[in-house]
Amino acid sequence: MTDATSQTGLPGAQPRKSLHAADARTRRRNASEARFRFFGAAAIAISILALIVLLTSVLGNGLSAFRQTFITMPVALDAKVLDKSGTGDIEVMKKVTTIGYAKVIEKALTAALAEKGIATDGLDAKQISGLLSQEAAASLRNQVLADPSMVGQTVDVKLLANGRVDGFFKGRVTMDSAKLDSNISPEQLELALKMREAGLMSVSFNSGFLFGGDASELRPEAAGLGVAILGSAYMMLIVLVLALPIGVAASIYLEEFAPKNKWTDLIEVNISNLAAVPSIVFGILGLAIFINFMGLPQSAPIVGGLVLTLMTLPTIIIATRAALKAVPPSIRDAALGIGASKMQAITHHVLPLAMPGILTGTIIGLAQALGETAPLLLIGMVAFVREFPGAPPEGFFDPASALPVQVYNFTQRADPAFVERASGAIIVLLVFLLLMNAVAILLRRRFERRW
Amino acid sequence: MNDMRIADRTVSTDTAKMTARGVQVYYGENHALKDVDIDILGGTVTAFIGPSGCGKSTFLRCLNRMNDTVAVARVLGEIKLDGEDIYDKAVDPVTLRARVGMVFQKPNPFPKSIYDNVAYGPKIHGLTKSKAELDQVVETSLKKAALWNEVKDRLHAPGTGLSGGQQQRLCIARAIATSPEVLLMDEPCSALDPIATAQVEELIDELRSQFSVVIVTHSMQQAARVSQRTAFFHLGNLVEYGETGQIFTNPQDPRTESYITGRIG
Amino acid sequence: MNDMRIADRTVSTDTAKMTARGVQVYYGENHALKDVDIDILGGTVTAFIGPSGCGKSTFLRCLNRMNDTVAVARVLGEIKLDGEDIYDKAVDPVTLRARVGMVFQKPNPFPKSIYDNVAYGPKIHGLTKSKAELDQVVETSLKKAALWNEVKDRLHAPGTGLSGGQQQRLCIARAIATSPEVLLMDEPCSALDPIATAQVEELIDELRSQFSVVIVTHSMQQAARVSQRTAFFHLGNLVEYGETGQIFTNPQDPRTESYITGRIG
Amino acid sequence: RDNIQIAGSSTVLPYATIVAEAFGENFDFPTPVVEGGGSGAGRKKLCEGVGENTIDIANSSSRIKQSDIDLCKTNGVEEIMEVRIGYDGIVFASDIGGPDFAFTPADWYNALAAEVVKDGQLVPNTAKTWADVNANFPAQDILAFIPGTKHGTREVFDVKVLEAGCKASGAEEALVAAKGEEDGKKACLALRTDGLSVDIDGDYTETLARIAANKNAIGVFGLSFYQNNTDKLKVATMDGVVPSTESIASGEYPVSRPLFFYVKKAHLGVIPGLKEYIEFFVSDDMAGPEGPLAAYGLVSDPELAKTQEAVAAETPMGALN
Amino acid sequence: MSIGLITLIVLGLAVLGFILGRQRALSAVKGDPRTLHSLPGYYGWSVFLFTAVPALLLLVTWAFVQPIALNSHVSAMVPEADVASYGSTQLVMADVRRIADGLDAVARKAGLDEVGLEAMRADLTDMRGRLAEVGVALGSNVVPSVLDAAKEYRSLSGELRLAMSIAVLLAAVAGLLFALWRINPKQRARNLVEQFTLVLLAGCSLIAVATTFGIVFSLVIESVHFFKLYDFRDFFFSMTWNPQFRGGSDLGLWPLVWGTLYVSFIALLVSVPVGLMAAIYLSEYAGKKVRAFAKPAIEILAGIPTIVYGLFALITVGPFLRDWFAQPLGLGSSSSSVMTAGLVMGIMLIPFVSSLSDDIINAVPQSMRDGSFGLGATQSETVKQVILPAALPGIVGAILLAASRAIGETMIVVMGAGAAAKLDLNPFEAMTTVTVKIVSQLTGDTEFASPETLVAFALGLTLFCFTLALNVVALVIVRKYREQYE
Ligand SMILES: Nc1ncnc2c1ncn2[C@@H]1O[C@H](COP(=O)(O)OP(=O)(O)OP(=O)(O)O)[C@@H](O)[C@H]1O
Ligand SMILES: Nc1ncnc2c1ncn2[C@@H]1O[C@H](COP(=O)(O)OP(=O)(O)OP(=O)(O)O)[C@@H](O)[C@H]1O
Ligand SMILES: [Mg+2]
Ligand SMILES: [Mg+2]
Repeated sequence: MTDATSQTGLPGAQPRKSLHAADARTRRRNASEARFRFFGAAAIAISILALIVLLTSVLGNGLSAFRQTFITMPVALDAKVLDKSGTGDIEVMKKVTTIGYAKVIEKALTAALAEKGIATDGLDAKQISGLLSQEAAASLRNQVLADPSMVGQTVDVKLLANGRVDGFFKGRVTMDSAKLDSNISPEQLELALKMREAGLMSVSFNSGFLFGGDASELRPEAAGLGVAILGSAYMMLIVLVLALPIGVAASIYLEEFAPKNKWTDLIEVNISNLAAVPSIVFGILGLAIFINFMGLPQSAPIVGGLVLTLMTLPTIIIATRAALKAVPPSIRDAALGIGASKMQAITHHVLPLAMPGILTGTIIGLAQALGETAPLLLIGMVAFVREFPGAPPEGFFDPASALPVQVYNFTQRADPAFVERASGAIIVLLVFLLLMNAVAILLRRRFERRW
Repeated sequence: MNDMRIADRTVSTDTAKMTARGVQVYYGENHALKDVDIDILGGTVTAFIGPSGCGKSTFLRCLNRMNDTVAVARVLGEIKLDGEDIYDKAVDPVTLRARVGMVFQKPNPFPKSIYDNVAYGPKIHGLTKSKAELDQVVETSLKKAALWNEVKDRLHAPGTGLSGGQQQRLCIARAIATSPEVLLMDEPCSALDPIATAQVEELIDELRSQFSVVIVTHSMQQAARVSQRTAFFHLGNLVEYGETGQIFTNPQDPRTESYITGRIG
Repeated sequence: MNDMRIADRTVSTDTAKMTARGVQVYYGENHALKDVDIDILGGTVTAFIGPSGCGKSTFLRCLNRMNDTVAVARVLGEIKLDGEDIYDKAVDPVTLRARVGMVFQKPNPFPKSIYDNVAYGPKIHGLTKSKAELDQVVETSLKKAALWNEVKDRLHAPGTGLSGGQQQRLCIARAIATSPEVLLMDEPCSALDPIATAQVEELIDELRSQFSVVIVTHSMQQAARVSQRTAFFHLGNLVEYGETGQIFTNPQDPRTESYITGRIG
Repeated sequence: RDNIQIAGSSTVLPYATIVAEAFGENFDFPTPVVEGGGSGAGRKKLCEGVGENTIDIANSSSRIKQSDIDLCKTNGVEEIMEVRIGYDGIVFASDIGGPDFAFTPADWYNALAAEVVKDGQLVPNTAKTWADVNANFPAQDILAFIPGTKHGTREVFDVKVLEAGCKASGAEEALVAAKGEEDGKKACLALRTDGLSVDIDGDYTETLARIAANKNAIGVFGLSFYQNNTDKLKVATMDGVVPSTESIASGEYPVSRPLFFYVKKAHLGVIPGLKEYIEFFVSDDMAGPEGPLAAYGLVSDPELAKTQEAVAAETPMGALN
Repeated sequence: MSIGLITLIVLGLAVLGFILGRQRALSAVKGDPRTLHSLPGYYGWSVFLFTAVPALLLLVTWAFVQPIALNSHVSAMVPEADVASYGSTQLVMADVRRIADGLDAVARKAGLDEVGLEAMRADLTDMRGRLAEVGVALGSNVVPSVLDAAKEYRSLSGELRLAMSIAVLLAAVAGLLFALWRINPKQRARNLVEQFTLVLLAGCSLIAVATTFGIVFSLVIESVHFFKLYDFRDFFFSMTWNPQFRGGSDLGLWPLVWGTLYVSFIALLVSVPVGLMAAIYLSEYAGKKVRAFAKPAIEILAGIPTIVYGLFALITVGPFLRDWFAQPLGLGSSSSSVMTAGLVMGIMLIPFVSSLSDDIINAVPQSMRDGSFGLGATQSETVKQVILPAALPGIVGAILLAASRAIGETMIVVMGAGAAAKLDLNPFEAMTTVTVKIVSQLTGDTEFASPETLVAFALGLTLFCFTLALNVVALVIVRKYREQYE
């Protein structure tokens, strides 16, 4: 202890002051503490503010997509026009195209207006029928073909109104803008107002937006997300079924069994690199391997699912490895000490304990995959698909769309009515994401046995 | 040292249950255990004492090949159980560990029910034919571990909900449910309060009638209380090994003496 | 206990440096410390002994308000440093802790260089005016901690690269660099090997000339070796407090006696 | 496979979806799947071979290239049909609140080119406002959103506006004189890089949004897009002609281009509904001047009848000329 | 028998094997499982594996080898002259296979038997028409030799398929019997099953490697095409990016790389301080309630589709920055700029930085905090001088991950930063990034085989190498510091 014999007092030693008197330095330090704390709180505030701004803008733009303007009126289904043979033969009735139905509806609308005593001065027949969506004829035709006995009767039908009229009731279109608009005139809007007063026109919940297929640019009011939701659901199913077991198996191997050498290092770098590879590169991979090399069909959920699986796999592996690492080694020791083999120790004890972490990681990976657009652009998922895919597993090979792609798609369309639909689709996407996160939290609570 | 309560010294006359000859352990470059020769007798409690880091745990883990799970560990020398080399290629460590059970420093019950904790070993080794038989094994083991009375009404409650001492006894019950021949315990009481410690010590004394028990402890008092034979390790060497009474009252080696008189450690 | 090496019993005649009256601590519902009254003398090493979980650490952490960082902890009663209540609203725990330093069970050097580790306290408290002065403080502290000779050539090597004993001495140097008046140590040797332990013990003995030292230990031998006064805790109560020699040779309370004779704990 | 698969130009995409939708409604065949992805990618997919897992129709906003035809040949796609569906007008429009413009190609050249002729000298372009370009224009800052080079529209813009303007303003002569025949002509297409001319790689919606954010900007749009947004955009005349389906069909309005789709002949009669679809597409009900495509902004082909005949006869296209 | 059916049968046999194996193991020890080496179930599994694995492996190999062998046999049947008219043997074989499939369909539809099919003659029947009726597309009329080859192909493949079914099923049965015969109480069934599982697990971990190979492979092939058309020196060393629709483009990489780096840099400039401070606040200061609310709220930011951010950049942030900063400062009047994209991307990246850093900060042992508090440090001093340095390697990792996100982001840049490729220092100028150009060049109207399109792959490859380098750097940093401090 030769060192300690130099008993000089510490040069920094200062005369003691009372504990109660905070000196200038302490005050300064406390101020800096307060400042630091404030920066932290400010960072949180900034993040949350950004979230609120984003959410309000999405909600503000998109909520209106869930409501739609409909025209409800009686339509006389003239047998002479719709069933020329008079036999009720479906094949013959199918010969009548939507153009024929459009005429029937046009007549019915004029009649309904006349009955309610609404003046239509200055508007020609084309402008009046322009209040209706072009989808109206198609939906009426489908109804009639589904139930041919309707022909010859007068039935009450609910038909979509034109997107501009709908926009008028939602505030997107105004009288002023209509003056400049080549697709609608202020007079038509006046008429729409009168129809609404007369109860012919109303705004109500739009189930077609959630369950219908996509529609062309001529009828934004009919565009729905059904195919996209189903396509996304199929893809998520594929991702879940493939990525979860493969990811967990790979993590178990890497974390518990792999010898620690250059090769496993390489695999490790490789996996963390894959987690950071831009998603667009996975699109290129999917295009080359799954479509060109393996000959899988375009626009099919199976290809999207596979690409997203490869993309999600690293996320799941990383999360799973972290979860496995977090299981205390004492549990492994306990099992091994009783004579369980390593495999048994892992399957019986470690995996169940790591489950919450694994599931959270999986769901985060899934959520990422759900919102991914760029790789899908390259494998043909940005298609106009109106037919619903079949039931799985064949349905996996049918063309379908996906939610984020549908958003992208809507934002590219000319008609301004698609703007609210894009935001509406984002809302649906966010709801799905939130649901998945809620499930993650629930699962975590459920599995987290802090016994 | 006259005020230490020394357990009665009736040493069983069994031949050696386990024999170690020239055991050396390396952790990578670190030579943690140097040339240890020892005979663990049947029906006896053997205590390993020594300062921290001297290699007690290391040697204990050699006895049931738990060191196999440490990637950097290398074990040389020969360890025999009933005359069979346990490091032989043909020996499955899993089977070995069923015969040489282990209890750890910190109680580590599985996050399962008490019943499942005890039944786990018999299940994976297929020791029972029927549910009734399994129930029987669980009951016997818990009874042997002196825990039955405390938990018999809540066998399906989580094992982690027990107190520390109960958990440790549960771990002992779990270990003896596979009816091992040797029971290794690495500082089984260091995480327990005095009352729980006393219970576990009493238990160890009872277990000795059926198993060979090897216990690592930091507390010389504890070694004196529970063991019949004591081995003193120092810096990786087995310094002295003999009857507990003799080690504590009449150590041969100066290092042993300075340790038990509190001059080192 | 006659073969225990008892440190010389020259108790400093200073008045109490710290006084505790009626200290109670609750962790949520758990009443961890019950009505403790104690006087810590200046220039003395005070040892807290007692079985695991009896509240030694809890009380120690009350002395510099480290318990403030535990959300569930509630401290009642009165503790004074040089006659000033340290739990007073006006007291900044930060200033308090500069005067009542602490060394922990596991060496916890910061992931910085040796120099930065020691300089950390003086820097944040602004104790030095110049780099030279700071260098001086670091050197003195390391010398006092008996570490200077071992590290003077690698002051800028990471502190985590030292051996366990060196790390612990580094932590002590770090604590005394702020020139505290009281030094609290919570089982400072329990993670160290015998040689390192001996060095730290020697160091503690020397520190006593400048600081009051309070040390928690599990090893009665250690308490006997380094302390002048000993307090025995049991289940949250301060059972007995007095001169070390007296506590070890002639305990007043039966609980103290059974503990130091090894019947419990 | 029982549905028709179509891919290609995003300009043709809206028309194709309109037809596909109507086709699905009125025929027993399922609605065709129409994919965007660009003309080049569409043609490449068309030429990947014959068979179920290749597409049937490629939409294209420009004529097929010889390299595509060669690729088709190597992959066994011997015969393809070329169908011209009409014309796409390209219009110049600014925010509805802004002033009126009457452009000539030379104005655009002088506003956007890297080098212009000033007083007979070739000088770097320094025009800041439209008034600097043409004294008749208001002194509004120049800011033009033009299609990015990935777009087929850009080719039309290059040829019909920049090259024409280059010639008309006399810059071509000066450039050829300064840099030689080939480089000089190429230099006609060099745009200024000081940020007054902005390439838009996205869609017209993006251009529209950018105009909403920069009220004094002028953007390049498709006629159909403009027609759907007449309440937000004010269209400029070119060479004194107001763009409209009529003025483009008559050839008065200069900036337009034909739109095509290419059909893999081997799939005709094999993929159910393929023949019906292409006949339906070019029928008067759809592509005619009164049809929905025209309503949406397609300039119908004055020679539509010829196309209909060719489609009915399944005439494959001849060599590129 | 179809492959699916064979697989099912093999699996059925394997399940049977499982039951038999288990029983046999038990009966070998007269129902006393204690004398078995492993649990009875493991014996069952061992039989299962012996039955299924070799048989399925055989099936897969056969399914791969058969077409190759068949092709070479059948293609020899078509005379050179006919091959020449097709252009290549590959195309002939494609047609042969199509016709063979078509013949099946024709047979099914028309109810023809084998004789009827054999009798069909290419020169007598309109084969193309008949095949088209059943939905098989042919590029041209059928040549007689090709039809013969197709018939041969059809019958041969039928025979081979039968042979395959028999072989596979035999293998399964043999495996089953062998495994059953092997069973004895001493057999280490558990070790066998576990060994197999281990191989399976290792195989799964190779998928990640395979993905990388797939990426590199798919990028390299097309990149090679690109570099055949376009000099690599121009690509790597040219400072202009100016693709032309009709060729003659300048495709220099650097303007794009510069834009990418610039945008990412600004994004990190936003996200790292905010994210880090948020993480610090959440882990060191915030109460339980604030944490429970703020942490998930911030994480929602990561879930918002990037296209929403893109629109936000385009409509809100861009004009705001232009009107309040760019124009008053005289830095230009572009509403889309590096700054816009960087800011918005920074917001998107906040949760990446904050979540990861939060975890890492929480992982710093409490003893570090105790040590610092014990010396009288305030909380902020502890954070700044002890916790952050200790957590640094992890935080660097988090930041690098965020950086690779930033580099790979597409939508925000498209809408926020514009599409102008240029080398400029002014953050209020429009620029563009590599990813944006990958998408736009791949989905453009230019012909596919042109350098203007193929450049996308070269860009992709560059991007891949870039993130790879970044990751290796991250790993090295993390390793280095870990060695020092743990
Ligand atoms: N897994 C390991 N890897 C590397 N070295 C190890 C490992 N386990 C132990 N060691 C080293 O081996 C030596 C002996 O350690 P061991 O744990 O056997 O000591 P011990 O006597 O049980 O000590 P304690 O009383 O502290 O438990 C020590 O130097 C230790 O650092
Ligand atoms: N942070 C905490 N939260 C809740 N309870 C605590 C906490 N720290 C200690 N306790 C409880 O307070 C009691 C006293 O603990 P303390 O750590 O003071 O004991 P100790 O005498 O230091 O024991 P040891 O010798 O094991 O360190 C114990 O019952 C313990 O469980
Ligand atoms: Mg140990
Ligand atoms: Mg303690």
